[in-house]
Amino acid sequence: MDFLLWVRGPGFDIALVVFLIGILIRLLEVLILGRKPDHSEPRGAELGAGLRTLMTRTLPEQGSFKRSPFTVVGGYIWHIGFFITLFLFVPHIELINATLGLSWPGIASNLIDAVAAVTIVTLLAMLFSRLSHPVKQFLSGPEDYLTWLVTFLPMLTGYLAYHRMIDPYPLVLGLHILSVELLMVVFPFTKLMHAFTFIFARWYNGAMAGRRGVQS
Amino acid sequence: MAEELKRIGKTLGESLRERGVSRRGFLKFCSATASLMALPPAMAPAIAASLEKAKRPSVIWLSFQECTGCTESLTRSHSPSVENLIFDHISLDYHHTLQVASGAAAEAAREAAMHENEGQYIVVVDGSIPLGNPGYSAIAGISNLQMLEETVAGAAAVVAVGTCAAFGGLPQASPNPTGAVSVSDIVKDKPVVNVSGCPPIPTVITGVLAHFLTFGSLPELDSLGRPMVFFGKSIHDRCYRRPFYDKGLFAETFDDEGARKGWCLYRLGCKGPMTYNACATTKWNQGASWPVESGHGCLGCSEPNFWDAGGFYNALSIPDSDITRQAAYVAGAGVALGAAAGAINRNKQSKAASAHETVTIDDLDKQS
Amino acid sequence: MSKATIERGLNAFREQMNAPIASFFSSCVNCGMCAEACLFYTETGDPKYTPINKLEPFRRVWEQEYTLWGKLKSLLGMSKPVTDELLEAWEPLVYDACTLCGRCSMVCPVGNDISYMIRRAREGFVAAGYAPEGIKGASRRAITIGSPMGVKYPALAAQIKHIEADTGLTIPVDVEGVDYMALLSSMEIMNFPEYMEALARIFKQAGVTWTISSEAFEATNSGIQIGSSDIARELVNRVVVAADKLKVKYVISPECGHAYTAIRWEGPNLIGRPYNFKVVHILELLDELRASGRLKTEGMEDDRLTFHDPCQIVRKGGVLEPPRNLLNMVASNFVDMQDPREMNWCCGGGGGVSANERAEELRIKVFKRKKSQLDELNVDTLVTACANCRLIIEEGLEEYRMEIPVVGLTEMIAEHLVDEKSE
Amino acid sequence: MQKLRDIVVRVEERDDPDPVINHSNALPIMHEVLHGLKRLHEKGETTTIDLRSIPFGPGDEEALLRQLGCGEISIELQSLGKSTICETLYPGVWVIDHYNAEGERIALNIEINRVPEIVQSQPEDISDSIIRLNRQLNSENFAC
Repeated sequence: MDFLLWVRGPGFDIALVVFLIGILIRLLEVLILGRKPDHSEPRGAELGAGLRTLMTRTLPEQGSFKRSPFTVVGGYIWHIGFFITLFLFVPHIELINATLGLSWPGIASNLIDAVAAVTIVTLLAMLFSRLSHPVKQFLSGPEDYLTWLVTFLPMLTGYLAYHRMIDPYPLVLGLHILSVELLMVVFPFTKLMHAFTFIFARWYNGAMAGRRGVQS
Repeated sequence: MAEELKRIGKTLGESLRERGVSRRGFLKFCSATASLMALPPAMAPAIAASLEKAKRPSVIWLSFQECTGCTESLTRSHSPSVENLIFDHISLDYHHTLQVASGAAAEAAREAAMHENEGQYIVVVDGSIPLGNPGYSAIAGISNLQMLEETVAGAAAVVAVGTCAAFGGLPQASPNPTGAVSVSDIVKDKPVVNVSGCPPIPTVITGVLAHFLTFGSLPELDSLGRPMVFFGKSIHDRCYRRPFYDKGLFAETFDDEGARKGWCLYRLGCKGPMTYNACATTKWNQGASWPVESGHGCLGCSEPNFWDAGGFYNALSIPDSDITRQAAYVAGAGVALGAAAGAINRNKQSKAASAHETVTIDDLDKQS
Repeated sequence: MSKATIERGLNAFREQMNAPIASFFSSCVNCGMCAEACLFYTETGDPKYTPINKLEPFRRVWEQEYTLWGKLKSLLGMSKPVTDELLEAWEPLVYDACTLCGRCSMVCPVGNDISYMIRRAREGFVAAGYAPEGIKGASRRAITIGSPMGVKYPALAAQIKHIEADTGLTIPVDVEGVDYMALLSSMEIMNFPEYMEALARIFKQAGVTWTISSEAFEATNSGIQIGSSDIARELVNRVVVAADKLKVKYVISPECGHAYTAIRWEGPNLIGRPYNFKVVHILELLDELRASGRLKTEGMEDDRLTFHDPCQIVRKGGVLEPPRNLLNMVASNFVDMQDPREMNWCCGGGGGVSANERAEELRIKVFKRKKSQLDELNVDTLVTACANCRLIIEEGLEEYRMEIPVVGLTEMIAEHLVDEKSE
Repeated sequence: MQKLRDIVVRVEERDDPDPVINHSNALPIMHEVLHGLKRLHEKGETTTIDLRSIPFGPGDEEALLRQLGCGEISIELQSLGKSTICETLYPGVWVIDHYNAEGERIALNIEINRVPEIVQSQPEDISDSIIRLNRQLNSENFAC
């Protein structure tokens, strides 16, 4: 119980500070770099193409889907599953409501439970794929496994907490919150930042291609 | 009758029969006792066999930093009933609120009971023990700590009744001015049963005593020293409103449609998911109702530190601090730091540009 | 005395850093999907050819010098430095195993424009002295002689004379005040002079006034390939000066991929200002003539033929519709390859790879991608619009003993021009 | 989050009776009763369900008892207070309701048995009967 109070109190405060400051630093240190004005005569407008790419990259290019179906499908399942459990589980909505004052209806918790189970299995499969696929295995370093772990732990502990598989409940709930705090602390310093920077990345990609008249 | 029993030292079975209670009545009693102890009805015959031979134990009840709510719960909420029968068969030798004797005579009764039942009596404690100034709470000039240590020395077991005795409770809440601690913080060499709750459910107190009376042993305990039969499952798991939680149907305010329809109170701060107690089945006031049934969320009173666990009306998943304001400050700091980090990067970029030396075709080979 | 040092390389990396690149590096999650878009990986199966891996030295500079966390890690001695050894080890990945085709940039789920990053990473490599001998030589020849293949104006003049004698057409040189100034690639001068002849015939028919500059006829730009903006600027500047001098309204980029990127997209940024003229690709111009009815053709090719989309012209140049519009004028049996247009697979020789002898073996190996695309189609003729692609494909086809003639689209149009004499 | 103090107190006119909310917690007990009956019929095993250990919502217990209904037999026991023992509409299913001397319910069980255990005369009580009857017959002022 002391542990739960710590993770809900000082622990969460620390995590929130690191998370928010870290993210803002990371975003600003990217954006303030800027880019030089392009003097070439544009063939198309940057804005529309950039925004379009921001949306269209959510769907895989057909050939890539055929060549790496597992990465694509697995990526979809776990991202969507993660967002469903994160944003549609009522206790989480309450937390967001308390922080940001935004609230929306949740979905049935046994549905969340099923989604969480699928997500956990998919994350394990993704790890297996990272360890075994020649390209992913070659590219992956400690950071990749760290980010996997800090993403996986909240899902796992959340599942254990929901099913009360660890006794007593305040302990497992505390572990769940702690794992989320770990994710929050690790977030700004790792490639988890892609959750924000992908917006710029896609926009720049689409804008630069759009200027040349290509929808990337 | 208690006096009489004490004198003859009869078993419970004998004494009931002497009072003209038939075997059928005894079976009824056993069935009620099984229900009281939250044991399966199938245990009734075993209970009968044990109760038949049970002897009345001596009980010493110590009250420290408490509000007497626990005693009130035990004595007032129920008029005489099965529990009363049980109490007829335990010897409550010391309870400074209930006993007739006072002053030196009362203390003498306590010492006599300890002496006569050396190694066999049960100590029930309600209230926390101050470790700060002993004057914060003393009885007959004896500090709570001293009295507890003295009394427990010859006890068979200790039952900490109420959250104050079990976990420190209200006196221990921040900033804990008296240095209050729980019974189990002091008593390390005797079995301690925590019957937490603020107050605890009366039938749970009597259920534990009944268990000791019936089987001569303490019930199975959870990791916080509470009897599993009563504290093994959370309020949430046994709550009749649980199906609404699972369906995602929540009362948003205390007077909305959801509240009227009896939907889940999670969003109104119900601490049921992290609270282990028997309210949902045992209920209160002779099974009339219980907090959630009356439309108010569980406060989590049977859990350690429940006073300090955040607002009663904040959903369980919300951290304690004022995160909105905190987040605003932090975001401000983040923007400032981010702007600084960006400026440093920008500076590096332009310094590199001014340090640029033109690459000519004479510069293509590696400098040797 | 060369000044190429690791310090200069690192400075160049720092200078190249900007918000897009920082966004790209921040966003990569090592999902590996770019590998599947890269023919160097798909044809070798070697994970080191994964596009994003080619950027490791650049990524380290970004992490260690442009992120707070990376700076902290460097202070604590937790990061691996960018050394001469690292650049030496990565040089073959950056120059031999990347054609800057940009296919990976089209598939990255987080939107990283990897070929953009490699183009910029090459600035660091070349400044530190790590570029392949072949491209270094080409750059030196381009600067000193005027053309990477060492073609001087007299050689061009001889070709012009030859064509004029053969066909009776006039090829204008250094004519001031005309609308268009045509650029040529060395390959077109030496290997495919048919292109010049085609221009002369088409322009004559369409009534386009044009000229070639004797001072700046070369379209190719080795500076872009080696990745040195300084060298590229000097080469672009020659064209700009000549075009300004001849007061032309348009400069025509020829059937050469990277030449189009250099003059059309990078050029204004290299000289730091917009041009006084417009740049059009020859296919764009032809399509415009077609649309306005000034380009008249007769007869149709009934061969089964397909079009190889040159990466720099189509995917990275935006000349998407003109090739097919023009083909439809003259071909009745046109089929697209699998993954056509902006998703086409590179011939394997772009981005300076064709000038890099060291890369030849690998280049032949990855040509299997184009080969299998062609095998599926079973075509009689392959049309393209880049002299470099054309040469690389011809070599590849020969290597794999495939007998498919490769022709330039402009020539093919010229062959179908309505014969003025018969009019 | 609405705080308690934010809620305006107002008195509402109630023209509709309490809304009937079915918490459906009686349904699983009905299923358990069915299984108990099958066990009794096939193997002769008896089952007792302590209804006070079931997390009923308001109205659930009433709904269950209403469903079970009252059958042919109803027995009243007077020992340490009143107890009522009723066979339900489903023979073999008995509702046993124990009260103490003060009229407070101390146990509420469903027993699935041919005859509830507590209805049968107990050996101890029978032997007690023998003694008492003997004593009675042998006493001088016995008259019949």
